[in-house]
Amino acid sequence: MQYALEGSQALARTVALCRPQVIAAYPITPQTHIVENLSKLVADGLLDCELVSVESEFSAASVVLGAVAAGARAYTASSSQGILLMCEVLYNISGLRLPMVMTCANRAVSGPLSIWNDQQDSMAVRDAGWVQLYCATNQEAVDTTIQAYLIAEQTELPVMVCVDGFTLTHTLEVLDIPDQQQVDRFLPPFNFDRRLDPTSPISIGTLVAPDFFTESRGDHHRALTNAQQAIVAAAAAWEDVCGRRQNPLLCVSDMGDARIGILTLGSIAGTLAAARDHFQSVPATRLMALRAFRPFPAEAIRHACEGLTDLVVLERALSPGSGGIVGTEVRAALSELQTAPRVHNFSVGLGGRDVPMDIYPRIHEAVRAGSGIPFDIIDLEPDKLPAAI
Amino acid sequence: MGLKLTRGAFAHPATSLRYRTGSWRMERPVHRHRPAPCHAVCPAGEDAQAWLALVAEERYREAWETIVAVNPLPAVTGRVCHHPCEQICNRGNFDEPIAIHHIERWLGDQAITTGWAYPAVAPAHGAKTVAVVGAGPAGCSAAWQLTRRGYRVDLFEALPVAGGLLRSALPPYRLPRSVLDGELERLLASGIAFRPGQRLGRDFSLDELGSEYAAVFLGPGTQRSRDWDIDGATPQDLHVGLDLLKRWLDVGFVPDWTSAAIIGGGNTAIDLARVLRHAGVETVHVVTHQSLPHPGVEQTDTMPAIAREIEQAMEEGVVFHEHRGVQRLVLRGERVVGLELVHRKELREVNEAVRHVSFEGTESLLHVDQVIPAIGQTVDPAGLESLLERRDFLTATEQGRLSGAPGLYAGGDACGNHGSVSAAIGDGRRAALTIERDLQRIADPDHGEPPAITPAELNMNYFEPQPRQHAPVLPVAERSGEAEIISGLAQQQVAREAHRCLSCGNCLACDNCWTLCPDVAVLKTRHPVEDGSHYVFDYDFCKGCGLCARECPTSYIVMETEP
Amino acid sequence: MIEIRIHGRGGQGNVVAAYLLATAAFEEGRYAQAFPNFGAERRGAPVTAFVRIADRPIRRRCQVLEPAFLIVQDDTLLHLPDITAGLQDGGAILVNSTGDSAELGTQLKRTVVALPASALAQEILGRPVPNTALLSAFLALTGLLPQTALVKALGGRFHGAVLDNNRQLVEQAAAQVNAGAWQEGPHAVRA
Amino acid sequence: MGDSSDQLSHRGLRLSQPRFSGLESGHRACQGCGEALGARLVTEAAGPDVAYANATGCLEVFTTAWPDSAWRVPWIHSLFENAPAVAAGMEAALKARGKTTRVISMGGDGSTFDIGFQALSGMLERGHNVLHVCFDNEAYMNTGIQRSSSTPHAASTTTSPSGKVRMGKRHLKKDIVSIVAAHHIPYAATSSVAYPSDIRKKVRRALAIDGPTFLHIHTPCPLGWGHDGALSIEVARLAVQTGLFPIIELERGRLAGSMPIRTVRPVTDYLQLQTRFRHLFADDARAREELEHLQALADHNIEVYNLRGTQPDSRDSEGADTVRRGGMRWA
Repeated sequence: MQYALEGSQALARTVALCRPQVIAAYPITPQTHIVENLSKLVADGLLDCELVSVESEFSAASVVLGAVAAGARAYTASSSQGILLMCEVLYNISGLRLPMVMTCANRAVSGPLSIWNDQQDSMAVRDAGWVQLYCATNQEAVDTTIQAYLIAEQTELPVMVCVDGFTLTHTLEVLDIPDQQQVDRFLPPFNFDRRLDPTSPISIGTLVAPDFFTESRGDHHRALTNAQQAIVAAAAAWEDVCGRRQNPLLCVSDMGDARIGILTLGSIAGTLAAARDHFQSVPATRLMALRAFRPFPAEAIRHACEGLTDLVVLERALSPGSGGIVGTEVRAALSELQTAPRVHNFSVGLGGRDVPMDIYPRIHEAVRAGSGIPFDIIDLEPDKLPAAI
Repeated sequence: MGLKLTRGAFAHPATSLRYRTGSWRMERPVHRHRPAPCHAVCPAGEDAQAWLALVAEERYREAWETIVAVNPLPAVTGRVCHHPCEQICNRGNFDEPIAIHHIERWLGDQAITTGWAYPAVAPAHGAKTVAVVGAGPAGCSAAWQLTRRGYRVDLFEALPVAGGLLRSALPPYRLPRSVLDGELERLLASGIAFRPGQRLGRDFSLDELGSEYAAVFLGPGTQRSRDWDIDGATPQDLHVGLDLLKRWLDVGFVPDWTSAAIIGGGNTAIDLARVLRHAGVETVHVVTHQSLPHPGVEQTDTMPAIAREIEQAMEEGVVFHEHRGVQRLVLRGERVVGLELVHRKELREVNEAVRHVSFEGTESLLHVDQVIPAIGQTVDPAGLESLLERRDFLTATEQGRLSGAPGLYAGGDACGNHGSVSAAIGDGRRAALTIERDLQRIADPDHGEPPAITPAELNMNYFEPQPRQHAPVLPVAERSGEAEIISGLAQQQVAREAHRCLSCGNCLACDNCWTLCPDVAVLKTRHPVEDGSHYVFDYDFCKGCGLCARECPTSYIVMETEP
Repeated sequence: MIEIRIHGRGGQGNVVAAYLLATAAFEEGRYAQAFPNFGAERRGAPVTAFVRIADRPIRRRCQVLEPAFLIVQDDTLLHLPDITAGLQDGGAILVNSTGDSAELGTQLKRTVVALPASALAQEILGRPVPNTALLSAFLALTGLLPQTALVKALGGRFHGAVLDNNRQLVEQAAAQVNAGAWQEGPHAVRA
Repeated sequence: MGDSSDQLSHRGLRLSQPRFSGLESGHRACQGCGEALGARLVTEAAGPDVAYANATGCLEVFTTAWPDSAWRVPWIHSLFENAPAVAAGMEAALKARGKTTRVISMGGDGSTFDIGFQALSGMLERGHNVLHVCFDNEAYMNTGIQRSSSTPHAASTTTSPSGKVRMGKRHLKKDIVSIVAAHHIPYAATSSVAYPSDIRKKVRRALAIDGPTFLHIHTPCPLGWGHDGALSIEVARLAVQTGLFPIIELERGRLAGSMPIRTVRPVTDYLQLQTRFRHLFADDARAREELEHLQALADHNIEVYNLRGTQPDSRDSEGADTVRRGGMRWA
């Protein structure tokens, strides 16, 4: 059913529909509205679950870890510094193969302090062994969160749903929120067979010597790679329930004869789509929104890039001293193609800088000018830089 | 198929049992029984610790049976023994020793009142028969040990009743006759063929016995008083201590003297002194060249009498003259009117020879109407001439063999031991065991008993101080006649007292090792295992840390280097 | 698509106003988007929020740089330097003010309608909260949405007497402006 | 003895022991490990219907070297600093799933006093129905004996060594139980492996309470303290009998009970058994001063907690573990 809802409010309702048994969180902008709304649902008796308001993100992650180990469906959400404070626990959760879902309301990482949106936080934990799904719209955030539980519980891997802070979390728009029957039909109750249970008392979190650690990592890697099937299947299954089509790994919108492609993650995709219609004069462009960053869908990306001469990777994060993060991985993936497109990699919209419609023509100018731009911060204003030492 | 990783590397419960930490061990804990000091020191050979444990578990009859397996007369020894077990009891270092003799006495009395039968076995068909001469403590002990081992025993006694000096020389206030009879009657009923009124040398001879019996044990005791004179002088109306005592016991002889001096420091001297006091003799002196028992005084220099008895004699007004000798009898005609005493001591020469030295200038006079020597007795040679060759005592080996007389064995006072009832019982038992070995042609064991547990070896952190139980003692005023002076403990006192036993060198089944093993390598068993404990060490896992041994309260666990 | 920028001060319900307007559009079956100009400002500081209304799904996520209308919750904000920045030619300003529309218009060289929204609210709701009156007047001026849509949106937030008073305020505010005056505004072409 | 035990089926016997043991043989703890003993006693008293969250440390390492686990209870190890938070999550989950299984979080002094203190404080403040047990061996033993905030004053560790100018740790042992009790929780107590019956009593008491509880158990480390493994109990006992480790109970922050010391021993009796204090027995003025300092700290404890027993008491430092013939006194 359709509602005009703020993104955070919609996510809270969606999480509630997934019947979590334990929620633990610690407030941090811009994640707060999600947890506040969930708290209200609990307070109003609309959600029956244990809500643990912890003393830090570190404990938030630890509480949901314990909750899943004890057999409960769990949820948490955070942003920025919170994600980094959780980092040690995130590795632990995935290594122990504990399925759960968390929302990352993407935000820049300090310092200097910035409370505004970019995707540095989730990128910083890209190696933590979690499934990472990026949402372009709030509707995707709603649908992805529901699918995330199915994916997590089927693969016994944790899933991080990445939603641009403010740009999505604080935006009111018209959204379709499924009803409880739909979600129940899609998502069976959580039954975790490795749970802590006095009737079959296993020990979780053992010490693994070199003779088996490699295998544990290898198994983890294999599981995350294979999670692609689960992600695809979940999207299809959810479409059957709610009727909305969603590209599970990579969303491609083509213009037939496009020779230039732009690949990005998150809410920028919408602005680019709008801009493509707006700026008719600009050459045809194939737009791609990467939904699954972990597992990394190299094959899907190669397939989507066929026939392109140029591919622009536009990302809201930066690996100082190296450049783009996604761009580097995409470039590596494409290097296997016979005729690989030239890859131009840009960071944009760091720390909440607005990404306006005219970013689209500017990208095209930059591509036309340069012959393959390894990396640049496209919206950087050089005259604001301090004098280099 | 090799080992496969589990998802997230979880592990199944208790799978660590695959990993045997026993290989870490350099020393292993073992259960090692060592005698408690009370056991090591008991002349009769009782393991008090063992039967105290049974008493603590209220298994009274088993406790009694454990005693009589060694000593057939617990009701007697519980009363008359000087119980060295209590002097050496490790608990004495902590608070007070266990009242072992009281518990032994209570068990003996319990056996009498409830009529527990001595656990004897019927003699096997064609079992050999052994002759035992003398139904005193030594004879009874030997007879019983042989009986319970399936031999036939003929027990010869000169008097019409059994008991020996227990009956003839012990005043009833120390050993009520009901108790003595109650024990002896049941003992003799255990299958011993008792032949009363049969005197050696009169009714039968050693040779006859030798030819008729597979073996002969001699426990004749000492029936003959030593000759006594001072420089050849003896009073005309000389009374000898033991005879007086016997007469008083037999016919209740009561003298009309107002004062008397008894020479000697043995139990006879003390008993007689007290009997005279009880009979109304105003002043009774005991003169001995030895010392009264004081802490720190050499055993060899102390009066052999039981300290407790000396104490009571003092309470009753008997006057003691220690380190005194009689220098001269003061006579009026042939009647004694007094003694000249002198300080006298036993001094050891360089060559260990003992010399009695009187110190000139220490003479003093003691006026009495009677002088009674009680300086001990010797064996009555009648029928034993061939063995004695006019020595005072028989000479037997540690095992009780009479040297140079195969098939003949002896024990008790007749062998000149210290005249303790318990020692006699011990002699009887050891001799009986020797007889059995000789009959079965088994060599003597050469076992040196391991040393007894010392206080330092116990872990006293696990014990609480508890006062010793005391029995009521008859007030001096009421000490006349036959009333027993020291009465017994009540049952719950006995139980409480038994629980005070530290169980030196034995398993208390206290669970300490089981509780404190960090490696769960001590396992508890439902029923006692063959070493008598309730625990086993699981050497698959024991790392040999030694905690159990260190914390064992009774030093029953010791660490041994790995074999 | 119509883009509107709402100026206010922290604590005046600036974002609420944007959300209400977008919700009203939704109640009419239109697509809408409302979001604050995310800031760390505290109570009292000047803040802005944006609203987009369209007949097709709205994909852009950038800020509104060239609004067709401004709604200003407090006339002291009119003195801010770039208050009219990006306002389209022929764009109009609705301001909560007891001043004279023509006068303000000449000052700002723009079409301005002044509405004593706080006074109206004080009178009817007993609290000087300008949102309902401003939004009602805005709808009346533009004819963008019927008043009933605003009432529905308010119904999502208020109940009982408060809702009734708001309904009354909606009528009163609408009556105070020249209905349809901005019908031919820039949104007409762009809608 | 050896032979007789060899004739028994130990496996069978092991399974038929008249006690529940959550910690099995085959773990890799050092000989005479106080922590292994403490952990076993806790599981014994807590029984089978308990789930455990274990912080990183010796206990976790020596009990669960994959594929082996020494545990017979549901057990999880996550990280060094989050055991109480993980336990909180387990408790919330079990509550949500309508289970009555109790939850215990366990850690050493490092994870309790230092790195995991925030998670502990949070768990206590939120009132989770969790018992946190701290096995205090007074240093980071798992990493090789580095000082922690629980290391006693003047003790020598690899990061507070004694030397020309230093006499071991300069700072005091953190008074964790007071800090914990300040959370106004229903029950906080200290205990020692030298007093198994006391541990059992307190674990049961804590688990009977609905709400957060705390049990601080003194567990000697032969390796880190420098004493023979056989002396672990002796050393722990002396820590109590000298007053250096008071055995107390606090309810809602108030002192509710203590183990009186029947005969107070001088601290040197305790210190001289351990090489970590060896430097204090050198002929050196500062060493003498530190000995006096430690004695003063012990005297202070005795005074503050009123530990001097007046007359013998079956629960005092000497009566508490009196043995009885027949054992099973704690069953």
